[in-house]
Amino acid sequence: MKDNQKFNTYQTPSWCPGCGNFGIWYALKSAYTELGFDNNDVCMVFGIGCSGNLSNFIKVYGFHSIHGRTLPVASGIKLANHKLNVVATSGDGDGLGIGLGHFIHTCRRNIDITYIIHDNRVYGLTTGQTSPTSPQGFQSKSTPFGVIEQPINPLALAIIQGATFVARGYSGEIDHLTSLIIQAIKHKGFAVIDVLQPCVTFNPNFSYPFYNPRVFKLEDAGHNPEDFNNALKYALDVNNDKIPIGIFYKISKPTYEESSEELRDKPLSEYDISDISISELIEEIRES
Amino acid sequence: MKDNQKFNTYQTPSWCPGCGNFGIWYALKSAYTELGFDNNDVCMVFGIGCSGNLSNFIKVYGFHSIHGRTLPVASGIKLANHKLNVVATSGDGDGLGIGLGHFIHTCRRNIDITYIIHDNRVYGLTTGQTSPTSPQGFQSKSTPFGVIEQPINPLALAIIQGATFVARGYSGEIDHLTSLIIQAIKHKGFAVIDVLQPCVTFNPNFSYPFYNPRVFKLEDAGHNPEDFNNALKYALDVNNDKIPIGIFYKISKPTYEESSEELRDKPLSEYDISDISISELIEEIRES
Amino acid sequence: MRVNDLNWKIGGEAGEGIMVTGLMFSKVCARLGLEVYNYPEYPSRIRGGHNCYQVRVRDNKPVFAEKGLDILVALNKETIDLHSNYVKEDGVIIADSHLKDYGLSERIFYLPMDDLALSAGGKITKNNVALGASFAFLSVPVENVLDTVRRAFRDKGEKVIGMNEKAVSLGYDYVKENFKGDFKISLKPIDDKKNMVLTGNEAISLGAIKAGLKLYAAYPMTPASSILHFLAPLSHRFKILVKHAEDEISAILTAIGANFAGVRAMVGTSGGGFSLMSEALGMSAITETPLVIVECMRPGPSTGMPTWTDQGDLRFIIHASQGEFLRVVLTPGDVKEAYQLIQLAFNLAEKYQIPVFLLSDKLLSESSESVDDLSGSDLKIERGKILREAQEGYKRYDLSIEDGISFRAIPPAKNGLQLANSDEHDEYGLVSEEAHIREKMLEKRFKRRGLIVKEIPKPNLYGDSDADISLIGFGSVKLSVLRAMEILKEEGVKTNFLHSLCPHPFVSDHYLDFIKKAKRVVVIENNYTGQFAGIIQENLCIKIDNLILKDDGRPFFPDEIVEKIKKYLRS
Amino acid sequence: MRVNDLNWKIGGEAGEGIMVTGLMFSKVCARLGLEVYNYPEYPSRIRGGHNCYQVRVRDNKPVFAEKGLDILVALNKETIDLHSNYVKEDGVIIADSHLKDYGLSERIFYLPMDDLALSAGGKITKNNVALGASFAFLSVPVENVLDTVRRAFRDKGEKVIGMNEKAVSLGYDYVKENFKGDFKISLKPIDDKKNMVLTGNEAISLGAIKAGLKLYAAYPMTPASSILHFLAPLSHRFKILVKHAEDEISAILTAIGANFAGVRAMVGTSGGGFSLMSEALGMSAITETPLVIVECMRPGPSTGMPTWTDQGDLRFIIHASQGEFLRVVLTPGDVKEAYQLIQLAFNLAEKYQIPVFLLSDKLLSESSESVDDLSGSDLKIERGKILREAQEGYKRYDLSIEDGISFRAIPPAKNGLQLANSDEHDEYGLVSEEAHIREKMLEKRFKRRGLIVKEIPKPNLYGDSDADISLIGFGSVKLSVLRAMEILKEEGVKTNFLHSLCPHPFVSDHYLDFIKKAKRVVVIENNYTGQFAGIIQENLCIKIDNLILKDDGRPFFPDEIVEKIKKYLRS
Ligand SMILES: Cc1ncc(C[n+]2csc(CCOP(=O)(O)OP(=O)(O)O)c2C)c(N)n1
Ligand SMILES: Cc1ncc(C[n+]2csc(CCOP(=O)(O)OP(=O)(O)O)c2C)c(N)n1
Ligand code: SF4
Ligand code: SF4
Ligand SMILES: [Mg+2]
Ligand SMILES: [Mg+2]
Repeated sequence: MKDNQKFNTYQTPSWCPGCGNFGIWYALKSAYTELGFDNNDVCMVFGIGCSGNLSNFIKVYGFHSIHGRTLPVASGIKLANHKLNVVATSGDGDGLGIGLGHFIHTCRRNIDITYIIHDNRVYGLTTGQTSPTSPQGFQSKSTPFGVIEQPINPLALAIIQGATFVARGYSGEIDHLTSLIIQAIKHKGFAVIDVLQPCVTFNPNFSYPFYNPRVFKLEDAGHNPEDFNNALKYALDVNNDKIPIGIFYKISKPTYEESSEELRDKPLSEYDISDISISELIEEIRES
Repeated sequence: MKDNQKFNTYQTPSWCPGCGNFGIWYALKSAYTELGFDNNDVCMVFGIGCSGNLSNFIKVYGFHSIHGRTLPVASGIKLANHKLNVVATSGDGDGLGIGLGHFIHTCRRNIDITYIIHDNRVYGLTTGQTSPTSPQGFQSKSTPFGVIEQPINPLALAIIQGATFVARGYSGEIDHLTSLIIQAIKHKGFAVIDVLQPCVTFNPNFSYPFYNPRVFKLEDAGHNPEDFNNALKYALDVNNDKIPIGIFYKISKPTYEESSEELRDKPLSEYDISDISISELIEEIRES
Repeated sequence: MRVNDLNWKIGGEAGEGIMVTGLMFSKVCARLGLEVYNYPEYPSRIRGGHNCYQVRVRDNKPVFAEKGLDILVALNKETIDLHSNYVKEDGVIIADSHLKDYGLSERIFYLPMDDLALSAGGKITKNNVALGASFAFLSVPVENVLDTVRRAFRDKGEKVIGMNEKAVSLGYDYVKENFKGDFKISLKPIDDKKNMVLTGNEAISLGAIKAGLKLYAAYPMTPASSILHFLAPLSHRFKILVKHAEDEISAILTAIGANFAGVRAMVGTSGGGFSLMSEALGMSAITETPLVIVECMRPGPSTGMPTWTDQGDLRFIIHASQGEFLRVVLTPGDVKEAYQLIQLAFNLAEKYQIPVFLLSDKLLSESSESVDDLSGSDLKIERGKILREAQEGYKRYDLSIEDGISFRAIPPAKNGLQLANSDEHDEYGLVSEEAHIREKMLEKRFKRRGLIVKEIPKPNLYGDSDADISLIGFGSVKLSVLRAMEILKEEGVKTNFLHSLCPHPFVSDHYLDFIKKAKRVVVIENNYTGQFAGIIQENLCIKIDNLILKDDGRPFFPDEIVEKIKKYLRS
Repeated sequence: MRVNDLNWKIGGEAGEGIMVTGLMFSKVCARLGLEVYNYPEYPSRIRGGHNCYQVRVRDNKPVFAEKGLDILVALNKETIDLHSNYVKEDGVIIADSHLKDYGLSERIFYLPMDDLALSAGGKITKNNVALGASFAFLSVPVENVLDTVRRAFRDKGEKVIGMNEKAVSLGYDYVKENFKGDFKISLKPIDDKKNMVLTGNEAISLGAIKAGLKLYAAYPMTPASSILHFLAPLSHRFKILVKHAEDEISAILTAIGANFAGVRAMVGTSGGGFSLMSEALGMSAITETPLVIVECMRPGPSTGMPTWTDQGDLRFIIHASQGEFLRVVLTPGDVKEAYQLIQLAFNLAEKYQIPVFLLSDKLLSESSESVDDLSGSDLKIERGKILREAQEGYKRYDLSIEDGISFRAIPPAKNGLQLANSDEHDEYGLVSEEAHIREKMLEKRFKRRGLIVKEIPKPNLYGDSDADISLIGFGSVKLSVLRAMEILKEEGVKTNFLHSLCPHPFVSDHYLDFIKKAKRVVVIENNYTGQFAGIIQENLCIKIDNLILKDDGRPFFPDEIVEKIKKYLRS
């Protein structure tokens, strides 16, 4: 873990002791280290929430966007310079509540971005309201009588709407998570990792004692990530006491960038724009 | 169809001749008639688009909302007075593009609203851009080189995220559509009908000649709408030349209103608010 | 010996329960019949940052947080670093004993908080040790403190109550035994008075319940979230549907739908959330559907400083959404005004079928004040032209009605059919693009301005008629200004203050006289550009030469205002 | 005989190809070297409503749609009902023969459009019959018309071209043979001139391409959609990623991300879409990421009147988003200005690292004008402080830089690490809530105002120095006002006009002198409340007593302005 230091900023993480965000932080730094990244080799985009506070603790190119909007910003960065490694992260409220539309539309695009959901099943930074992944009946500041809604199923949504790498990680299993992040970054296409991230302060029931005995690794269960039906089955099987982590689904499909002729030659950001000629176009218009 | 007249306004529909919206318009009026509705027995909410122009042609309580936002308005109306029959309609861009987040979050709530998607797989009113249900490769004003994205699958999304009545209709089969609408209105819970609606002007490839030979009725195929897996299988099977219409999925679950204790006694709109006392609450605060 | 004149502050790390302790401190004082003002500061994270909570106690209003401290309770070193400068000559710092190592100033009284807490039953009671200790300095009987602690932990079971009581007593006794100096401030009860303590957001919530709120839709956002937290547990009791929506767009549209269906519905948010609501705002206007929006400002742009205060959204609120339409912006200056103006907001929204804003900010929304009684501020419910039954021939947007306000029939009223249409429309609500209809509908919607301006609250005038300096401000600057004026008066400086409760629509008559008579006008605002001054200039065409502005996330402290005013007088 | 002075209009049902025919008419004229202005009107639906297209032709600019018509081509009865009143004494109505049954006025020339079209090869060529007929009245050689028709159908194959040519000829010949009167207007070519015809949106798109646009993100919305339609097919050719995003929120954030990554990116929308963008606007400001926003106004509030024109969003644009920050609003008055100002927008956005608006409206965006040459309007690309490589010790938000504008290092520049943070932040971009940092960052962001105001375009002054009436306006009112001034001058009324190209930031010096010298100031705006007048009042504290306002979705016609001005002179 020594080398990881270079990815630290001068600020110390302000998360609560025991917060699952620490695990994600470690795993990200380890993944970057193992990938041999320099600080400028990756550009991260963050949302607003406890998850987004990560932006201050990890030394890479960063964009701390507004609440719910990491993916559009990340897409803009990727499209402007598709040579960049772009890693986006969101909270569950951020990415699956207010930002749900962007999530699904980004899946449809299969743009080459790694997307990490800090899924603590609660709104942390705003001090404990329900989130779209909170279980039914969850009592919170905004739902003192319990949540009525069925939770969002991010993995199932991603699988059916076109993401080409869909995984679940757990911040209590840092090495496993690190490996998922590495694979996701290496994957060409939209790679989603929903990370079970304990919020010890506002959602203590879904903390380490809950997850530790329940998680198991899909790779150990012999799951073939190219099997769409089985991937979806695992994703939909939410009432089981066993919680799979690992890669649910992974296939190879052309990315948005690959399908965009205008990006073929080189990234847009590498074009010299100092002297663009439109006179031919003007003449065509004049003659039309 | 004579009785349906009472649901006409003084305005004549301005849709293009042959537009699939006519079929939806007829079916809605027939459904209301068959249900024995008076004009004030239903409250409809519309989005912005060719679909939304329906608001001017159907004489019921109406709310012509902004683009993409029919469901929140419909939910507000239903929660304020859950005795009202609330029917919401959207275009595919409206409801599945800009409004996608609301759609899925409304599914999660299972609120007792009937939701009709006028799915012409194109942006009609803005004169022919791609929509989230346009097929890959679709050439439109905004995608002259073809759509890259995988289309949105509204039925699969609805099924996995909690809608309790999920159907597909076709505006070329008005009687069948009428029957679906009737069943959807009778259903207690969130009822989604995705209607294949030809846009003869901007999407002529997906018009009657395309659909007529392809559609078949699920009820004829012996599908049991309570079978989640089979429903999902039908919904996901998009590359097939046979297009199922009918009820994909239908189950019984408590609605949002039923689960809301504050709505138990009577609709909120029926409370007299002229003299609400908070003095006891104040005293509790003083003593706290 | 000073009686009932205290400025107390507690500081520590986020997550250490600073807020709860501060609030308990103030409640003890309020129950003595004293006036308190509580000002909390905390960072936008759950742990690790610095929190502090200041309680100003006086005999009478105005009361507002001031800089000079009489007692500073320091749970950590940062508190001393940040705030000890402000401790007055005769003040005291109550610090945890482990801070001794730092060799700090002499005015420190070391309290073995951790040790005492442990003997009370757990480290977690540490704050209550400090609480007890504080009141020992102030000669308040320990029973008063215990009473409040008991109430605070009421629902936590006997064991927890016992622990915390013990902690209070231990802290109290420790001071009584070990403090050798004599402390110059004491708190004495005021006969027959027993105040409660309310934040602005609590007052807004209470006012809304009183006004018949039936649906509250919101997406959490500091500093508006506490309205959601306050209302949600009361939803069953008062039959209010409280909806944590998927985003602010959904929240406002749900509220509009509910208003359309005949209930009073409200949304609450801060600037970022309101940005997302701005499209729907115009829909409320063109469909003439009433709507109440609470906007609690914090410093922008963008995410900005989520837990700090600011008055930078005024112009945005006034001009938000495409096109042009009427709206009202109410800006309470204190808790009682908040309670009353939210009720007025509902009345105006329904009578004039327009969106009405209650514009607050972190300072007003999250600070708390002692309040004796609210009932005097209640308004009669006025629902305007609302119909549960309609006549044949009913037209929702009837153009023949003189004042422009046509009747709202509520579904499913027979004959009340209508289309609430975001498109420009005819008298039934059906779309129309004809020039003359457009003109008439626009006029219809603006016509009611004449009636509205008669009903919006006049600014309140405070202070001397022959003032050397005449201040103008809106909203939450009020209490600080009033306190500053008092200090200035003691120093022989005469000031007056016109406090606007409704900066928009701007009624020139409400300000003109004051400004014309003033020797020197100073506009005071908690923002960078002086937005309200701009509004005054726009409407009155009188140049405002003097501005007192602040935009670092902190409110004006009376001392700062005093200083600035004196500088003006010297210049 | 009047030469080169014509006002032609065609009307029919939506979906009948009115727009295409109108455009072809104007292209024939433009190719003669004449100046044209095309004003289309259509409802917000695909079929069934009334469409019309007006072409004003003159020798010289200014040229703008006027009310009195010389030729009205009526494809349906509604056209006659709506517009025949405006046909001049010596004008003519070319109507389809089937309208004979209605027994209309004498000035009608019945053209058997359907019959001739059928003999040309199909009913669909009907409009070209009318086109040919129109030019027969105007003594334009048929070859000129055929040339334009050929170009228009170039990609449709020989058969279609042949049909349409035939239709033109049949219409042309029919008039030559059957029109017995003598028509008093003719169009004569101007030597060596050949104009093209461009809409405002085309000019904006062309200017953006010229300025190095690399990413355009948008969600379709009238009247901005045609920018998307224009750019999308050019995306491969000019290496521009054109993204039809899932909504406007995504569009603006994608553009901000792209700007951050070092390309020039732009969004285009109308007021409703901009409402949704308002939250992200502030993020562009606080992160100091350049951004160009094209906002094409239409009448609000809300969905309003989607296909009509309005200037009601000015204040909204200026104040949108929570908190306070700099932005620039550019308001071109015609096609050439649009082409130039969009280029300026990119330069300003990058040099000052701020959001810059190009504010248009349906009138400017969708009307078209003859343009000779654009190249004279090109601006040099200025990208400001942009770094592809950075030194060690680089700080993105370096506070030590005098003018407040620190260097933008573009990823993946080594040493250029930074956090673009929507939270208030320190010099590296990391979050900070400290008062003094907040103050300095706010100041940093506002400091550049001084430089910006030196660079924003001065308003243009038109007309007489000793005017009786001095007009002020912004944006698209320009051409109508200029034409009105010409008419007034002919009638001996002296006027002048200060046309603002940048109403915000408002530079007092640009207006003060003009207003002070004016005998009588009149502000003219296409909105209800006179927003620009309010801005003038706010900044100059000079009361604007006279306003010419219009807000029915239609632009000002010169004749209306003339009338209003004359009324002022009489009063
Ligand atoms: C538009 C908008 N609405 C609301 C907020 C307030 N807000 C900040 S963080 C947050 C939710 C945090 O929950 P989540 O996304 O799950 O992240 P966590 O804190 O749990 O990591 C909210 C609602 C905001 N910043 N912007
Ligand atoms: C916020 C916003 N953005 C854009 C528009 C413009 N707009 C009107 S209708 C429409 C799309 C219509 O497509 P769809 O929803 O599929 O409906 P259809 O016309 O096909 O029935 C758009 C983008 C708008 N009214 N509001
Ligand atoms: S509140 Fe929850 S998510 Fe936020 S830092 Fe604390 S433990 Fe982590
Ligand atoms: S454009 Fe398409 S959807 Fe719209 S009215 Fe015409 S056929 Fe129907
Ligand atoms: Mg969360
Ligand atoms: Mg559509």
